[in-house]
Amino acid sequence: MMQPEEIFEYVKEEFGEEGFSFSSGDIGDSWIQVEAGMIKTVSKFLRDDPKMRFNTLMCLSGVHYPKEEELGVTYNLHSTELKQTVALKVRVPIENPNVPSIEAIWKTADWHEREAYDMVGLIFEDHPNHKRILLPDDWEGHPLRKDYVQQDFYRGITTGA
Amino acid sequence: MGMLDKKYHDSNIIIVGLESALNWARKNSLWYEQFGLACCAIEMMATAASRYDFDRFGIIPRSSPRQADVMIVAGTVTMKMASRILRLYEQMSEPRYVISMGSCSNCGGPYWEHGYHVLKGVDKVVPVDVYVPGCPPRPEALLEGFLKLQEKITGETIIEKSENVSKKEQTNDAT
Amino acid sequence: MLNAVKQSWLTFRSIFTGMGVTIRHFFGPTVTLQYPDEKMELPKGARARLYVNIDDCIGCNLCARACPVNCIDIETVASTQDVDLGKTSTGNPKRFWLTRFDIDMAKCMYCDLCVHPCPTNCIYMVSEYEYSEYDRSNLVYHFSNLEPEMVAEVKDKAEKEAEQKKREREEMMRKKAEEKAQKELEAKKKAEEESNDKEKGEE
Amino acid sequence: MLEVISKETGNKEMVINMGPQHPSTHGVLRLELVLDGEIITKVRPNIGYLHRCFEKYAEQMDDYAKVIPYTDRMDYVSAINQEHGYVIALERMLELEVPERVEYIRVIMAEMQRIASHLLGIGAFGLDLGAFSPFLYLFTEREKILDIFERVTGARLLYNYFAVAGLMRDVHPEFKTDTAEFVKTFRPKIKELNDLLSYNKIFIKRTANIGVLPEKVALNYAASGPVLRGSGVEWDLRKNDPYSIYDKFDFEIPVGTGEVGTLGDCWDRYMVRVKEMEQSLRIIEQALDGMPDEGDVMEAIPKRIRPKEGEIYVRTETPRGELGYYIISDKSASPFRVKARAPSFVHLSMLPAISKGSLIADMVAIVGSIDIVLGEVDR
Repeated sequence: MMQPEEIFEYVKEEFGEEGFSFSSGDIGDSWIQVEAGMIKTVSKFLRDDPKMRFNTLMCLSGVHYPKEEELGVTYNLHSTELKQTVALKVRVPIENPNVPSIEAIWKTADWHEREAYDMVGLIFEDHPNHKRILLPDDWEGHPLRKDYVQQDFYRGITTGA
Repeated sequence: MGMLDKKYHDSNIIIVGLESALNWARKNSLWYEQFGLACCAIEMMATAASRYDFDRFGIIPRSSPRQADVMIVAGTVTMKMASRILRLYEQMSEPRYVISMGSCSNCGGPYWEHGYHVLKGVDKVVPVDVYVPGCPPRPEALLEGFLKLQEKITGETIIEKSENVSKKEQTNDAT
Repeated sequence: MLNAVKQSWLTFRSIFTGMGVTIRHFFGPTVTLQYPDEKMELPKGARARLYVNIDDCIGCNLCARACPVNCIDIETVASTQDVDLGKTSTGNPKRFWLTRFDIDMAKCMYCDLCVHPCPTNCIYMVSEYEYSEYDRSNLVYHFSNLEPEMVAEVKDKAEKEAEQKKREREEMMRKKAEEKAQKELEAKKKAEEESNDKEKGEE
Repeated sequence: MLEVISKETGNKEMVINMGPQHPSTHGVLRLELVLDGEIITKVRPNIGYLHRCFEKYAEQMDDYAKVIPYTDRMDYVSAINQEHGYVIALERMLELEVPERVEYIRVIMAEMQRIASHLLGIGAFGLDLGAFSPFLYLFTEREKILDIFERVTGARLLYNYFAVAGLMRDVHPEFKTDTAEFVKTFRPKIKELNDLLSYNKIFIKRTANIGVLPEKVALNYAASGPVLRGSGVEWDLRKNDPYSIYDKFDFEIPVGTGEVGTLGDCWDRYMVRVKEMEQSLRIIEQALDGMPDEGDVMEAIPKRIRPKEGEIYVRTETPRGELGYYIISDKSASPFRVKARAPSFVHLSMLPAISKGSLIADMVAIVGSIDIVLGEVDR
């Protein structure tokens, strides 16, 4: 069982310094920030390496950071064999929110990525079925963005009171 | 000839009798279209189960709208669901009734303020006869809603109901 | 062949053990509640409807602020000096007329969060659950016991008093400002005189 | 209904819609089934009919505590467990100590809720497959649990009972005896259920060897709870990543054995739930023994909840599996982001993988056996 710091060191050894940083808030979990382009190779490494073995993706959440004008994805990984957890983060600018899809590595990501697209408008490259999941296809806007304005009518039915 | 006049001097007796007989029959066999949507559906199931037992009132769940007299809208109606509700309602045959069960279907309930995807009250798409408050309502409260509906049916005449309906539909179209 | 016999025997056995259970239940006690005729007594503290004891309410707005759904609508008017609204049964002085205290039970989600912050325990849940309605607007409960004329009178009075107070305050402010201006003027004069004196001295 | 010619096989294929209002889909779920004759070649779950904007609401609330009633409404069948995860997340963020008595009451309530939830899940599962009496008998038992809950919390289904580092109200004096009485009367009912349903030949025929979920697929999909355990993986967060005071109790993790069919079929998942109820009873008994009589449950509740800047991912074991809350705080009084990782959401995404090649009539069994609650899928 490795702590997130050790995992970060281990990953850095493999991939080099560039594109990684390790940070944490005042409380709670710490995370490894990964550059968007590298997330797929890093994920594959984390899944297959004998010292990592992160065989499940517990959670994938899309976040909108209005101050930085960025969108983020947080991946919470867990290994049932080695019982270790780690959080990865990817931040992309809001004008160009492209993140490679990791659907091929963990199947869970399929629906979670669709949900992140639906809610905050992240675009996952190479996703096999990149469509809205919770809201109808012809819905306007991404509701979990902080500046979301609700549409007044949906197919002639008022959304207001 | 005047034979009928003499025998039935109260000329309305046949029609009134038929009406009340019809009403009596209708109110005691309220087959409902189960429209369990959310939390209230669980309480609806509990009402149909052993402790509260719907069947005592002749209330039987139906899976097809074409066999149902009353639709219980139990739970949050979302935008995606609203058009389906309308379609199912249109498939029901007259006379038809709607019971709105729980805060969510009454007026959006807890989701009335920021719920971008929640319809604020099922009465925006179909006319509602009885509103049952609660979040979720107790099974007894739902039963009480049914008793209220029975009361309503007892007071109905054939002509008035149809008038009501057409009026309601007109207002519905207008909105 | 043997297997088929065994399988059918197992099937029959499983069906009959199941039947045994149902027959045992058939002779067991009934569980159905004959609802309109007999009613279950709800336990103490059951949450079925909100009730406000309006005599005890001090109009502090804490319940409305605690409500996640914002289904409580309170409007208060400050009481004028000539009226004493008395005290609540818990001893808190009342300072506001409650011109409106509406709870929309159609929106309420019965979470009990409004009950805890109340300083006089005047808002609470009661165990009355039979209040379905034909019309949704009937589910908005008005707890304020003031008549409409009374409301108008109270508002009028409060407005007048507020205006009076405002005028008084303005008066005070003006007086203060005048005094201040006077002082400044005097100080200026003094300074001028002094400088004049100095100039004279230099000459 | 729509007929198309399959590109792969050249056969005529038919698309059938199941739901969103179908009597046996456990809520408003729409499945597009692509059929080749009676064999399912493809399933496309279509969700979102109950999307109630939970995550938006969590951000809009001006107090962390106001989110708790909304967590109830996510998985409305096991409301207590949903609250439990959320309050634990907040307690970890604020680094609060929880009084011992509170922890014991929480565990008892959570395990009772687990039983209630499984009773409903099993009852509805039986109902889908044509067994009506188990549904009625199980609901009788469930009502008993709800009676206890109503006496404690005041509500029947959605409780809003847990508070951060405390409870909204104390239990009544007869709580212990009531619960002990229930545990005593409920034990024989599990045997009755086995007689009535579990080993019923018709039921076995409809569930064994159907919807087989291999271990590897389950892990890749991050399945959890009874679905994962049904595939033979001994994984339970109460044991493997203990939260609350679960490490104090002695209980087993029931796993699927493939007793009547293949490992990981519908019957295994069903049986795990039945066995889990027994383990829950064991936990309740031990917790009742250890529960302190004295202690204020509302004392430690903080007046204002304002965590420092940071984020946390906390997971707990609900009756349906691993429920995770990913909370980001930005020092203000309202959460910056709350994401709920719902087990049913993940399990439903598995449906295309496990139902391929089965008959259309088995679809009902598969959907029932993964025991989804749409309120949690759509949030």
